[in-house]
Amino acid sequence: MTKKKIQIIVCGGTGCSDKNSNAVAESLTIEIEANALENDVKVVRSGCFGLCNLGPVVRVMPDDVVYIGVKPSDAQEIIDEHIMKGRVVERLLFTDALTGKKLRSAQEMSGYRKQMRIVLRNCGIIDPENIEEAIAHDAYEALARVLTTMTPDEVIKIVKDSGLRGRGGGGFPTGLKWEIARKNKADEKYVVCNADEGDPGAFMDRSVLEGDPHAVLEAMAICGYCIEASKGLIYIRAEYPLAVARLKTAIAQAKEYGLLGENIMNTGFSFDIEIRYGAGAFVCGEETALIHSMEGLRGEPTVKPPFPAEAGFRGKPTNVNNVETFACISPIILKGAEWFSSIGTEKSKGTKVFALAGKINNVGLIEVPMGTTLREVIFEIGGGIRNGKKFKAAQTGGPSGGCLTEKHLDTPIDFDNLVAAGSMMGSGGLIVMDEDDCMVSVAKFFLDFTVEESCGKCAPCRIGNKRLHELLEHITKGKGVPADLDRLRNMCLVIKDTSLCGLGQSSPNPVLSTLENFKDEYEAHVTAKKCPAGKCRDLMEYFIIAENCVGCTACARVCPVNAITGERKEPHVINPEICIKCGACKEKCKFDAIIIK
Amino acid sequence: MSSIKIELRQEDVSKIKEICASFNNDPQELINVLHKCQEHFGYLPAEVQEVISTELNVPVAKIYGVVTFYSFFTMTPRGKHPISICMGTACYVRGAEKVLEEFKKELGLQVGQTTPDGKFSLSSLRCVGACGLAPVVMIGDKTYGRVAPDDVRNILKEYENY
Amino acid sequence: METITLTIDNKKVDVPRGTTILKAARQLGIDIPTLCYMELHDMNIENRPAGCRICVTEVQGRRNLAPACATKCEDGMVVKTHTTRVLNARRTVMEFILSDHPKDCLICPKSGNCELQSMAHKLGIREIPGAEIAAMSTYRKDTSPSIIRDLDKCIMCRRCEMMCNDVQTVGALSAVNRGFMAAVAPAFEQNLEHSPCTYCGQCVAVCPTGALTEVDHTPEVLRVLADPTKTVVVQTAPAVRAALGEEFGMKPGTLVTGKMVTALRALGFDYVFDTDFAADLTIMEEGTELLDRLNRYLKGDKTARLPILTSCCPGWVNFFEYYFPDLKEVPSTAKSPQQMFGAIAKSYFAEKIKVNRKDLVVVSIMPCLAKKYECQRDEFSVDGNRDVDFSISTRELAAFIKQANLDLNNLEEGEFDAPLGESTGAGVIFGTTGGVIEAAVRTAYEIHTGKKLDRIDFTELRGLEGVRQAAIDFDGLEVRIGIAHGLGNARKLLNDVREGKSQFHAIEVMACPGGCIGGGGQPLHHGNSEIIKARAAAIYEEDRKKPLRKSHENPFIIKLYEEFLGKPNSEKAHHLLHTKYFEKKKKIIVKQ
Amino acid sequence: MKKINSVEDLRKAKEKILAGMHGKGKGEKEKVLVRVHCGTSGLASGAKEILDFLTLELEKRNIDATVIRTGDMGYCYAEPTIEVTRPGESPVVFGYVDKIKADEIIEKFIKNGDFVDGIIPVNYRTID
Repeated sequence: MTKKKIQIIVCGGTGCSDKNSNAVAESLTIEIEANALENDVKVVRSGCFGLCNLGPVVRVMPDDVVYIGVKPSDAQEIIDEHIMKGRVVERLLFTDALTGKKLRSAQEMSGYRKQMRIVLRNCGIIDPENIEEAIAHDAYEALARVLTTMTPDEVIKIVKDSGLRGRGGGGFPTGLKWEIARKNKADEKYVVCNADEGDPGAFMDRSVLEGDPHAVLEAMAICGYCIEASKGLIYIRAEYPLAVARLKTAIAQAKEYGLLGENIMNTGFSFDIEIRYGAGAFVCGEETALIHSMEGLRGEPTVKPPFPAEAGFRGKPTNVNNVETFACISPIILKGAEWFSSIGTEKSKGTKVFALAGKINNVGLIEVPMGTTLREVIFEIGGGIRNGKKFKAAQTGGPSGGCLTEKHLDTPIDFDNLVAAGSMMGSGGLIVMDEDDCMVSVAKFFLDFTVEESCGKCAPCRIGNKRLHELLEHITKGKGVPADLDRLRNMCLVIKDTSLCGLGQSSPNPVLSTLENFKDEYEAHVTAKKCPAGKCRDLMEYFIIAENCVGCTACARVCPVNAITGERKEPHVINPEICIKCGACKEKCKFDAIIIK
Repeated sequence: MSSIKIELRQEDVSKIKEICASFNNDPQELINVLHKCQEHFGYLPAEVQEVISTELNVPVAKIYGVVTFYSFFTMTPRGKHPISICMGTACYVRGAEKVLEEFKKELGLQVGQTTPDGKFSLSSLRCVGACGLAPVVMIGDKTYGRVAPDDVRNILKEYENY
Repeated sequence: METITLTIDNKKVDVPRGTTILKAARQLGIDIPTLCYMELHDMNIENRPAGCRICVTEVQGRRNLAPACATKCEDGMVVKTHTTRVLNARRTVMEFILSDHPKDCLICPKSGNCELQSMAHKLGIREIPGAEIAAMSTYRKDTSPSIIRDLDKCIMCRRCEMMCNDVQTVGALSAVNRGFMAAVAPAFEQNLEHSPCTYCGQCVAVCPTGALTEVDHTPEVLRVLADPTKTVVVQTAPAVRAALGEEFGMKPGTLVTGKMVTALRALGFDYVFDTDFAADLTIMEEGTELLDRLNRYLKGDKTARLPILTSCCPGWVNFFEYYFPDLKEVPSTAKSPQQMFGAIAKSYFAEKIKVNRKDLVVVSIMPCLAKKYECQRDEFSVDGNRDVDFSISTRELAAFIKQANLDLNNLEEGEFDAPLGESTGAGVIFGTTGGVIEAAVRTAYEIHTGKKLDRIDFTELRGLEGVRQAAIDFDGLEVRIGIAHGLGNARKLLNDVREGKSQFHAIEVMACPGGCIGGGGQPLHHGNSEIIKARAAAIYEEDRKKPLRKSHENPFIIKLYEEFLGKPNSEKAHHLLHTKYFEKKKKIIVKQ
Repeated sequence: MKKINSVEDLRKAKEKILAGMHGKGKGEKEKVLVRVHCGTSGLASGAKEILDFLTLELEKRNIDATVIRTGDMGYCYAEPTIEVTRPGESPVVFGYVDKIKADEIIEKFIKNGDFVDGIIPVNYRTID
């Protein structure tokens, strides 16, 4: 191999690009050429460093020196000083606000990275279909330690002390849950892993199962040891074929290696895991519904108590946790409760995986410590809003959650703050919306989901959500009246207050939260009959600006209902009575003469 | 109460019995049995449910209740190339609705229908978890990402000769 | 059991741990409204899906309202049952339910007897906001020989599903679909006729709305009554007289035998007869069959199938034809009293009054909906002319009487006509669980032993326990008897028979909980099991008052054998009074 | 690998695996390690083609490398992504990898250590 060249990596992430990192790269190239260094020094564009607020970011390799806030005018100094003379440009280094210390390398700055991978620790690192790689990355070490050196109560104490709360939505303390299941005596108990990830837009559980299945298997065995269960069940969506295949492989390998099955590692503890399939019912994310589904029944929830920890699968004490929760267990055992509880906020410990989606640049999975702000998530890790549009809202918690707005951008995200803001953690879907999204339509979209996913058992959820959806439809069609908003709110409150399970108790959240945060948008729909975002077709009016229209007749020819009239070379007119608002004319017009009012 | 005759081929009956037996004819395994049967037959016609009912000793009404509860199960045969449009939130905000409309228009189908020649069927589903590629369309096992309405015709063309 | 104390509406109450808020409140006299909830206390029947959410209450410290029917009391709990929050929630939920319910109360068969209607009234619903844009969940209406399903009126209380599956184990109905379109229906939303439905009518008996009702045959009956060419005969089943009065505001358990007879005569029936007569006849045939099988068995005849199973209940017959076709040789071949009556009426009696059977119309008044189906069975007609032309339920008769401007309360006591109106106490007790077998024992004992019974009341065979058993000493021969009411209980005994484990010589089965007094055609009990107990008491009271209490002592029965049938189980008796059973289970046909 | 019958077995197995992983066995030259992120998002974007391409091409071009299939890292927006670890160096993740890009990565980065556009910098902390 040839001798290493110097390479200057310029962040080309959206955040830095917005801050003109392109110009920085160009200036650097010019300087390199000016100094005839093109054979030894190269400029490379990279993706986002996750340091968007410090951008543009430039990293010089192999020295591993990171410069922040680099302007095109700094290029000369970087080349002259650093590249030619080997002297680091101190003024462009990152300064730790607390200590005043200048940090040089990406390594030193790693503590400032917004993301922290605990759950996703092995995703993308190990071959999920090769247990040896998992073992090399500490899999089953925690199980070994638990089985040989700890009592169940000691393990439960660690989990309790770690402050871990269920990642499936409710945020119930995991250690406490295990303790209750442990205390209920029975001849048989079950450990269930809820992998029926149903929130549209959330896919962290699938990623963990696809990337690091042993993390879940090991944690289930640990849980089994604690609650004295010898059987584990993973309830997984049938729509996740890859995750299913990898889980099956992982289970088979773990059995082959004696890390699951009879008498694990000769400790006398036996634990076996089976897979059960979901079949497309969101409500089965609810524990009791999930258990009924595993029993071959319709996935209808039942009243709690009794909780699954008392009478669950086959009437036996059952502990249900979701994938992400289980994935936290082994690191907690290995690194201790104190370590885990040092991460996060007072009442929400550890990290949370979010699935960023919607109008955001860096769509994908991120894992951040609890307490990270929405601003950090969206504008730094997420790289900001697509196409430079304005941030409007972020929906968390999926169809059960609510939306966070501009005013929540600096709120640290944790279980309690989200609830206080009228939303919820849910499973961690985070959908970003921009100025083009109509919040009434967004609420309607979520209701559409709930209506389809309601199991139909209890009246408020079965009928109430349908009525909510109808009323929102009515409003988006411009047929609403101001009094409808009060009715909407009352229906929401009653549905929340009276529904049988979590689905109905939270399904009105998207409506309530948009009603709260975007009241004026609702009012515009019911009073002025306008959709401020220009999304509601029935509230739009296509209009030709006479000054821009050259009379090319293209619009008139494309109109499917002949709503456009006009002489050739004369401005055309749209008859709003006939127009069906299909938008074909607007697409066809080359002169930007057609607008939506 | 009249007796009903159910017609199935011997090999189909044997297959269903075999599937049920592989789950020890345990009624609690009903959903797994239904999955396997749907995998084999492509859908779950009444006849298949009747045989399962006998094997697992579960009233057929209850089986039908389960089949109609879960959106993954279907009683209508799907097309040779089942088209599923993801209607998850991420896909929705990135325009999945328009893509669905385009498929409906191109195929002349409503959601849940199959073309008369049995080639395509159209369904919508909730989040395949490929949100980074939104809007996402699945045809059979193949995933299409970042689909725009204009791509629909070309996508369908790929299946012209299959 | 541990007692806990809680406060409901500022009143303290002590209850055993495990009690629900609903029951604790009732203990205090606070009646929290319920809709989907239903309990038949003495029969271990409870429907508690907590689905309607009408019974919600406010529990201090809880985020959401709690359904009183399904929330267990806790020590120190503070409950409020009628705060503004609760009342608003109840009203709004009721508005939701009504928004998806047809508003054709005026012509609904349940009008006036509808729990949903009463609840709407109780909660003071005056309008349904948003009704103009509210979509309704609509379904195809299904009319079977006995039952009409109008699922547009289904409110998903799940009572029918619970009765059909948990109590009856028939499995004809299940919750189907999801969300807004969820309803309770047979497989593939087919007609009931194509399901394992036995027409026991227990789904109808518990349906709070007009979603499940009986097929009304009163118009046909009215038509034949108006036809001068027809002679119309009516027979009334024993359980009817113990319940009909309820429809006219009388106390449950009031016997209205005489008034009923008067009413029927006033309605224009030419002869008012009693199914009890046919019940006595049934005992002669079935009792003889029992003794025959028993004697053959004792003599070592391996072909003698024991236990013998009673066969008077048509829901039960449908049940074993579907689920136990392999045992179809086990039940008694004796027809049910309704059909025995029809067969005798259209032969013996028709000859007697010299009326062509085509011009003789037999109507039965039954506590039962399966009887409607039974009289339509092919084997119970001659050249297309049914032995029993129409069967109407107790409820239909009540409506019919009201339509005729008759007030049952003010009618004279009438007497049944002879000869098919005379009966013994044994015929009367057919109306309650254990009655058929007790009647059979009274006769079989005396025939077998040739001795007179010292005591006629076999109280060991009575009661409301689901499965009962007793051993009766037939003068040295111990006859072991099993009794089941409710098809789920019957299934348990049948499984034993199938496996050859049954220890019984004779088993009585009634499809409906409580027997015929709890039949699917009876006035609605609305979840009050005291009503069913009162009806049973009335039946035994009628038995006690009868001068003759053993079927074989019925002089008209004796005469019938002398004049017409010869002796029990004679060839003629077999031809007219016995039947056979068919396999109803779906067959899987292999396509060639 | 035989059954792990005790905790000692597990730890021994781990050491053995670590020692032998990706050509780090005794006497062997260290190999280039290429991880192709093959979760659903990756596969839907064509990761399988990249996995096959890299496996085949690295062999063809006589480069001593191990190509393994892993789950996704979460960079959905940039799928398919791969991670390349040159012996003794830190891993580098590349996004938007198609065959042309993969070819460039082999020629420039794997062979010579020259970065190419499309690097996704490590933007997270790990737990060890």
